[in-house]
Amino acid sequence: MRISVQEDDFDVGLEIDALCKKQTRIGAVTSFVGLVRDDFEAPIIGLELEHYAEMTQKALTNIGKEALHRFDIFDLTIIHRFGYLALGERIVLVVTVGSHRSQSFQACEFIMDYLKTQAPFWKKEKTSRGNIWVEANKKDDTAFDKWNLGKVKE
Amino acid sequence: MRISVQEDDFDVGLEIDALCKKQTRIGAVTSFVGLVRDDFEAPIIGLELEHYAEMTQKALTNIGKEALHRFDIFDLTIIHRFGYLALGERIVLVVTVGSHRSQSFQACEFIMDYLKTQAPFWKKEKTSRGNIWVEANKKDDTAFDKWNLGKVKE
Amino acid sequence: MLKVLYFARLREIFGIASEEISGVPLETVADLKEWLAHRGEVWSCELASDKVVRAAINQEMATDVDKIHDGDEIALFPPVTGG
Amino acid sequence: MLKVLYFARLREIFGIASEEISGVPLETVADLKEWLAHRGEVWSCELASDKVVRAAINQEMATDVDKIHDGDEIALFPPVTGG
Repeated sequence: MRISVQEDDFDVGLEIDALCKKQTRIGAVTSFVGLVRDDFEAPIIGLELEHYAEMTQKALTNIGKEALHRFDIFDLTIIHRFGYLALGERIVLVVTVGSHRSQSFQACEFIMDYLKTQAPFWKKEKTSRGNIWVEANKKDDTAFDKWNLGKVKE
Repeated sequence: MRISVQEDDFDVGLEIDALCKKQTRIGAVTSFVGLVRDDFEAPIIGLELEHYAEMTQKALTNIGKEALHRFDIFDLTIIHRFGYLALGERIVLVVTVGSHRSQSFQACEFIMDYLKTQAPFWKKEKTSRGNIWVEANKKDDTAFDKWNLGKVKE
Repeated sequence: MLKVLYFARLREIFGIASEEISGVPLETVADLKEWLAHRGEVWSCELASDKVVRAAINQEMATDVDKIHDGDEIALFPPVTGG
Repeated sequence: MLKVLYFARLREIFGIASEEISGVPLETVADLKEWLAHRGEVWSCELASDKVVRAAINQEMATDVDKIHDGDEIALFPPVTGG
């Protein structure tokens, strides 16, 4: 399990390759990348990502462990950036590897849903109309809650 | 939409970047890579991927169009290889990009589930005990069928 | 005239990848399978048993009841296993 | 003694990132919020209104009813928005 909280960008291809090279039973690799995206309401120049430095590594590690426990996957990588990120830049990467696709897809989405409500990061958007703290999205709570309705291990 | 049926390997990082660079509204990028994996029963040396060349491009294009129709995503890439692939080599890549993660995850899994039962590729495993045509997996039919229970567009 | 293609296990067992069939009145994919099965041996074993054989008509997935027409390209193959 | 940290909007509005609080009998996260709200103005506006304020105790997510103890590091912050 590789967990990294960092200012620097990451290389998606290299991260995926590094995780896959560890063993030959891996048949399915799911990855998710989150980007700083443009909004329709206020054009975004970039965003400042604040985090609770003493807690983020610990929170992401807990989420990773929970994913390894719940799903039939071999390994995973979570990288989350902080600091100033311009429009289009990568924010987060999650990679999950396993024998079969269904479990690797589920584990990847689970990690993102957990991270969205459980990892202490806050986005402040820099827009042409000023700087705005991003409001939490109710959809994220719903997405998080669905994983607690039942365990998904096959 | 980029669809490619090819013998050569592909570069996951480059493919993801190429798809993301097209516009700034992309916030979510889901990708799936399928690899030639080892089996517990017979150690695999590699596999020969046969395909129905006149049909594969058409079949993958249809699947891609259906994904763009069903899900709230902007664009996608599907690459599928044929020919001889050694253990650990990449077989297939699917990348989906959209504003939000839920739809990009669903579109990516949908494409893989469709492709597994609708695209004319056949695997023959080269193992230490001889060459064996891979049998279709009933799980793949179930995975395919679930998408026809109801449309998923939000 | 029909162009008939075979893939994967069927191609190997039948020993041919494609053939042209003409002068036979065949209305559906099922008719074609039944007609081919009459060749006996491996043909009947593969096409007239409980083995699942999929079909495509002009590069589109088809089922046993789908109609076939003169000039069509019909492919017969085992369930696909790509991805 | 409690170490209390503030993040994001709270850090900006309160004008401090952390402080140490001692000599006050506080049993739960809710007690701490209520005690801070008594400072008035922005404190009561942020902590005693219907705004959602999350908490962590020693770097673990916590709820209002969770107990706090001498030496704990308590963080107060808006719902997270990473990912």
